[in-house]
Amino acid sequence: MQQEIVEKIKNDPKYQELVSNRSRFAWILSIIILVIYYSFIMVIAFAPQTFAAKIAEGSVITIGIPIGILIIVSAFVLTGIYVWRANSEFDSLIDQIKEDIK
Amino acid sequence: MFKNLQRWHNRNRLKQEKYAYLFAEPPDNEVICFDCETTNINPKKAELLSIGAVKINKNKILTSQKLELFIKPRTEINEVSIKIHHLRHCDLEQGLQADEAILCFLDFIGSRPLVGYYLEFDVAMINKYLKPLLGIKLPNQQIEVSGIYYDYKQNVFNPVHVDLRFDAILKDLDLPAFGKHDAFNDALMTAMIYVKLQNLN
Amino acid sequence: MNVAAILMFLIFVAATLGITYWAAQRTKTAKDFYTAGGGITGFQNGLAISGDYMSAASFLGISALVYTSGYDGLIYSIGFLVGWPVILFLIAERLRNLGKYTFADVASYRLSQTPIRTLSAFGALATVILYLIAQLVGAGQLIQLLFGLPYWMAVVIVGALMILYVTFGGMLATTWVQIIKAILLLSGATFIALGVLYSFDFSFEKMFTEAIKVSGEAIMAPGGLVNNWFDAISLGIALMFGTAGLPHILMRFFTVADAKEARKSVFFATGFIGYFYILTFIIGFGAIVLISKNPEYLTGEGGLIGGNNMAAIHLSHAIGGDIFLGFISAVAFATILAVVSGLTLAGASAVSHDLYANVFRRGKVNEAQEMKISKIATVVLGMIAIGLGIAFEKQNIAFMVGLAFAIAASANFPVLFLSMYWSKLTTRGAFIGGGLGLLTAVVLVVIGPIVWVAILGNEEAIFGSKYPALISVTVAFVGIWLFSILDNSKRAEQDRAAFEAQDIRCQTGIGAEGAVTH
Amino acid sequence: MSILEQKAFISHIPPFDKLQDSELQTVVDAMDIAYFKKGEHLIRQGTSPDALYIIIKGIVQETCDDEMVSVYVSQDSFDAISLLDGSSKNDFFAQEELICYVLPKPLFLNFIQNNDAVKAFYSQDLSKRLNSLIEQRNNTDTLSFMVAKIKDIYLQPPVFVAAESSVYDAVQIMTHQKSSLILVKADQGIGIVTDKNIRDYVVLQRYPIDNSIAQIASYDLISLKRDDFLLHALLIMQRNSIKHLLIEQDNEIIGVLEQIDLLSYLSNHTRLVAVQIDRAQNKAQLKVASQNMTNMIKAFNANGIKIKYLMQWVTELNQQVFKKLYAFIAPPALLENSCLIVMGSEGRGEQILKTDQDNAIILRDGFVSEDLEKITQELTETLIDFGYPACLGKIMVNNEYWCRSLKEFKDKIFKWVIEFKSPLELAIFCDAKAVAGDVSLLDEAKQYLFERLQDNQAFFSYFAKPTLAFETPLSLFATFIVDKYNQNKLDIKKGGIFPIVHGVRSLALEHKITQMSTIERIKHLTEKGIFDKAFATDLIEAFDFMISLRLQFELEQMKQGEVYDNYIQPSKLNKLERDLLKDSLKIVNDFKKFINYHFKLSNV
Repeated sequence: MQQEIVEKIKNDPKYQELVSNRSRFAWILSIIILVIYYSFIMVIAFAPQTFAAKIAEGSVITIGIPIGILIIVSAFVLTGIYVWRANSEFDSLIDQIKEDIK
Repeated sequence: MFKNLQRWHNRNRLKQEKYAYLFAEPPDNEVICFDCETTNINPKKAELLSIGAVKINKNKILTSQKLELFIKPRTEINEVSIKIHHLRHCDLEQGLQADEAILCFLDFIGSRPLVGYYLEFDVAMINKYLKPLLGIKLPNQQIEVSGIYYDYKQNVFNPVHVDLRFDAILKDLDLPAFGKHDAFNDALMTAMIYVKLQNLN
Repeated sequence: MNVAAILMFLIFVAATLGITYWAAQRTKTAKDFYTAGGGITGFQNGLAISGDYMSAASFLGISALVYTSGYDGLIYSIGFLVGWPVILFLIAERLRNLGKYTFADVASYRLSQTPIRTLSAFGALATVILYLIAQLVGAGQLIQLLFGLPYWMAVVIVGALMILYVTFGGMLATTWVQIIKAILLLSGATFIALGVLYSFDFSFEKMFTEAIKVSGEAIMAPGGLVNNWFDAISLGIALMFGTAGLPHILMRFFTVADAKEARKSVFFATGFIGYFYILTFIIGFGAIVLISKNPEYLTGEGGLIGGNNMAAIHLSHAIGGDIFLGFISAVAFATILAVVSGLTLAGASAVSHDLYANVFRRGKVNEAQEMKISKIATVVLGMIAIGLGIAFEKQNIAFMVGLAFAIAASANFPVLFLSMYWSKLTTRGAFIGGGLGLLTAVVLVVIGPIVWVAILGNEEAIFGSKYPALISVTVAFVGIWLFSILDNSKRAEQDRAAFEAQDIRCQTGIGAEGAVTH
Repeated sequence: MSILEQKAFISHIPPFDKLQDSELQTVVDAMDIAYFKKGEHLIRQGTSPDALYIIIKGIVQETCDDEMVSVYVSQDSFDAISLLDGSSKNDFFAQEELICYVLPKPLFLNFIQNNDAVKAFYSQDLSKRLNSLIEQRNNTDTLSFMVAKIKDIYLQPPVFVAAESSVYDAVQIMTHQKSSLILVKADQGIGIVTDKNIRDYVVLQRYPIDNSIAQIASYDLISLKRDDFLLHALLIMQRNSIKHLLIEQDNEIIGVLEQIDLLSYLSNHTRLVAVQIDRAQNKAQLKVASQNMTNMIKAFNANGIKIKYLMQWVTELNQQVFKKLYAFIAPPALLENSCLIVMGSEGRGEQILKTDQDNAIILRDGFVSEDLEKITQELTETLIDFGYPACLGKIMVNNEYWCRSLKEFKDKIFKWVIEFKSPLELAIFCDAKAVAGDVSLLDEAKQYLFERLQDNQAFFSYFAKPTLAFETPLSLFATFIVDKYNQNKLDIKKGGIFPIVHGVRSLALEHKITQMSTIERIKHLTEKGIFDKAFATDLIEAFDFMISLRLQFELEQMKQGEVYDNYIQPSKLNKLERDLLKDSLKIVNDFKKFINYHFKLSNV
């Protein structure tokens, strides 16, 4: 498509709103997951014995196991949060931008 | 020159004068296509089992005037060859004596040129019986289809490999191949190859 | 030879293939002419994505890792999974808006075609081959175990089947195939896991206690497999960023027409995959207790018959007998076929489209020729995979998938990521940096313990770690950065100038045309 | 082919299948094998054949005065009729190299005499032939028009004058030659001066008769060859709204074809729909004309006219009907401010027998017509009355959704292209053609479509995906897959025609090709290097063949009073047709593979 449309979108305040909101949101979520994951990795790298602690007196289950499962669940939950917000808020913004340049 | 001499020599050795027609001028436009089934592929040791021949007039293969002869073998046929030509002993019980068959064959071909695939072998087979019988070899002109096919396919300026196998020729010329290998069938397919090549050249 | 199991195996393979064929060919009424793609919901597509992702290597390999190393298997599971959200947040949306299927298509949107396609083709090939080897090893051992054939023969048979399947059934690699495969695999794995838990009265405590009795305390904590900080970080990087660089996964984001459904499908896929990995963890521990002491499954020397990769398969027999063994083998086998078909197609298209058509022939080629090359490439790829599959017999297949991820993370991910996020990226920077990343990763794998020692038979590895990603990904990023900012060519100006338009299109789905591709 | 096999071969061929074994043996013993070169005649018109031929391999064509009557392939025998009659009415020659059995005439006649079964076989065949002859005769008047060439009709002799001749001199020559027109050799090419030019310039504008004739001539004439079909000439005249065509032979002008001559030639033919449409003064007359088209199509098809021309012709006529009807119904203001478009097969120009109407109206932005609803309703209903069935999907002008302003159309296009909505609608719209009103409205809409298209792979994949929606009805072993519950029929549209139409449409959209007809699109795609030439030719031929096959069955169904659908029955085809259909379906398969690869359809 032509340059004029590019300009038009670029100068659309809704576009700027979309870009900043969505980017911020996506990065925040990404950083959360990165932090969670790399904390996990760092523990394994530098203090693996941390995960060997038992979850309770007398139990054989180590703390590492529920933590691992929790990370899996957190990935699922974060994905859900993103999808929910993108499908409602961001999509309607995009629709408005499209409406303007039809 | 040399050929004529040979022919003359051959003629002189003919024992029975009634077969002089073999040396006559052949009728126009007619050739004979023929094939033999034998007990093995060494002409010195092989025995004739069957002869199939068909007349060709220009572009017409005269299947209505065909020759199909079965010969009672003098010795045991080995198993391997039975598997090839499907002629068992019992199939040939009613067959002719070899000499009778050769004479029938001569009657059929007359002085017409002979056409065949790997004709040298078939002619050698016939001669093997003919020589003691009449003292001569087949005097007919011989036309080798694989030779015509080779000339047709070969290009002087750009030599190529020519597949001369029977089935390959049939396939290349887009002729219908019919399964069973018997003498008449092979003669008929050879005839088709010949006719087609005549028209291509 | 286990006749009942073989019979079940054959029946299930035939049924699975039959069902997938039927699903792919469902005759539609005239009304459905145009709804072919749109009929798939986010849930279904989520299943399809997970079907693509849950390869036999994950199923057999991770349960085997847990079987041998206990907790460390979970590191793999988590690593494979956490790549997903990051792809969704940062990459998938933009890819979709650009409307480009492959890494090469995206990167050459504003960068120059020829170098980018060359780079991406080699990256894709290296990844695809390693991934293929992993699948072939798994399938080979499966067939070896089931039919009692020599290993090499089993690999050749599977490889030949794979080539046939891709060449003649290429059209069947559709969403429905993946959906059905995912359902079968998930239900099969669920059944095994339930069986395991049943035998411990649904008590994890009891299961772990039994496992410790067999293998010792160490399996409950990290350290068995990844025992130094370098390996841990390196593996973590490879697993997380590799997903985004895999050639055959990205495309699934396009399977549904609607962007909303597409996002939902990633959500569901994350759920399914996470669930599946938890199952493999249980299966691995179950195998420790139930089969590692059972002479029925052991060779004379005390190892598992067919190798450790077969832990889950043996377990299925221990739980459900011959019939269930046949079922699980069949599902694993069908999974392998479906995954390799997707992979081989991606690899073949890297050769035919990126290398041959765009680089070698500079676009002066028609698609009929391209298709021919693609067919040849399929066969060649298959044969390479067969050869290497025989060489890699003893390796854990999840580990090999990890290596494929390492290469994808080094060669493809940095260029893909920066092409969308960094306006100053230039063709030269991407080519040299990405090339260095790929080269580093491949070289480190070759001189590492696996290839250099285990396969080539040298005494000691030149590079001590099995996990190259930390070095190679760093090399790639630094290389791309350095050569991009040093790049003052005319092309570099063009590359940078095109960023804005590309960005707008990435954000909204509308915007400037890319470089003319055809 | 041993004797046994010869016997097996002919024992399945009627009427030999009715023979006893001993009789069969007699036949086999009497047969020879003959070889014929390509083009060689087996039987000539008027001669008496001396044998019955049974084809082993090869194709024989039967022609009558250079027109094809029939084709014989392996296992067919011919020509019993001439053997019985004593002389042949037609020529038989080898269309490709031929090997056949030759059964001598006396033997054959002997069998006919002595075997009742054989006798019955041929007498039945005879009566069938007789019937078809009578049928043929009934069609002749239309037929003769269909095959008439320009050389068959009266041409005005070309009378040339120099450019500098005066009007006076020129008119004198015209009068002298008793000609109503004269050709002028001027610098800008050949011009024509007719009575009308003289009336307009000399009488009405008082152009001096001593001035040069070149000034008042009309230029930019279209010329055709002497061997072109009249049909073609008529099409050209209609399309360009001209009344004269130059006719040339060997690059020399040999005459002028006047519309009036052409029309008077045509008006002798009772079913000349074109003329009828042209002259229709009201809806009733138009209806008659439109309904007559079907009869004409039958005649066309019976005569083996190329399907390509037939489609062109039908399209042209249909559009004339639409145009005329719109003019009858719509008030002038609406006519001026709207564009009536036809879409789908009608728009592509690939409709032969009437199928569902797919049409729409684009209104100029801001234009409001009060009676719009009433008018569109009338239009739709009249078309249904004319025999254009209603569209089940309601893609018709009386549906508000398809009768809206240009702006709203653009919105719709935006949704189709950017948001991947309703690919079916986009597909239909791709083939839109303006038939009446202001054409520029459609042009603008289409331009908008092309502007909004992006190089978005996902979009094109979605759009192209339906190409693979249906299985090609050809099994792995090259047999037809038929519907066992529906008289062993197969749906040729789903199985063959639709994939080609839609695949080609998708490629055309991707490459922004404006042509609408599938064949034209294929040609343009080939020029762009998307297909190679050989494949394009195959594709066109397969398409052509399947369309004509469908037509053949539709006509048959119509004759039986059934509703025509897209089903054909392979068992009713002769061997040649079956082979051609197989080949066509193989090409469809190749094409699907191509589309699958091109649009990466395995990924979506």
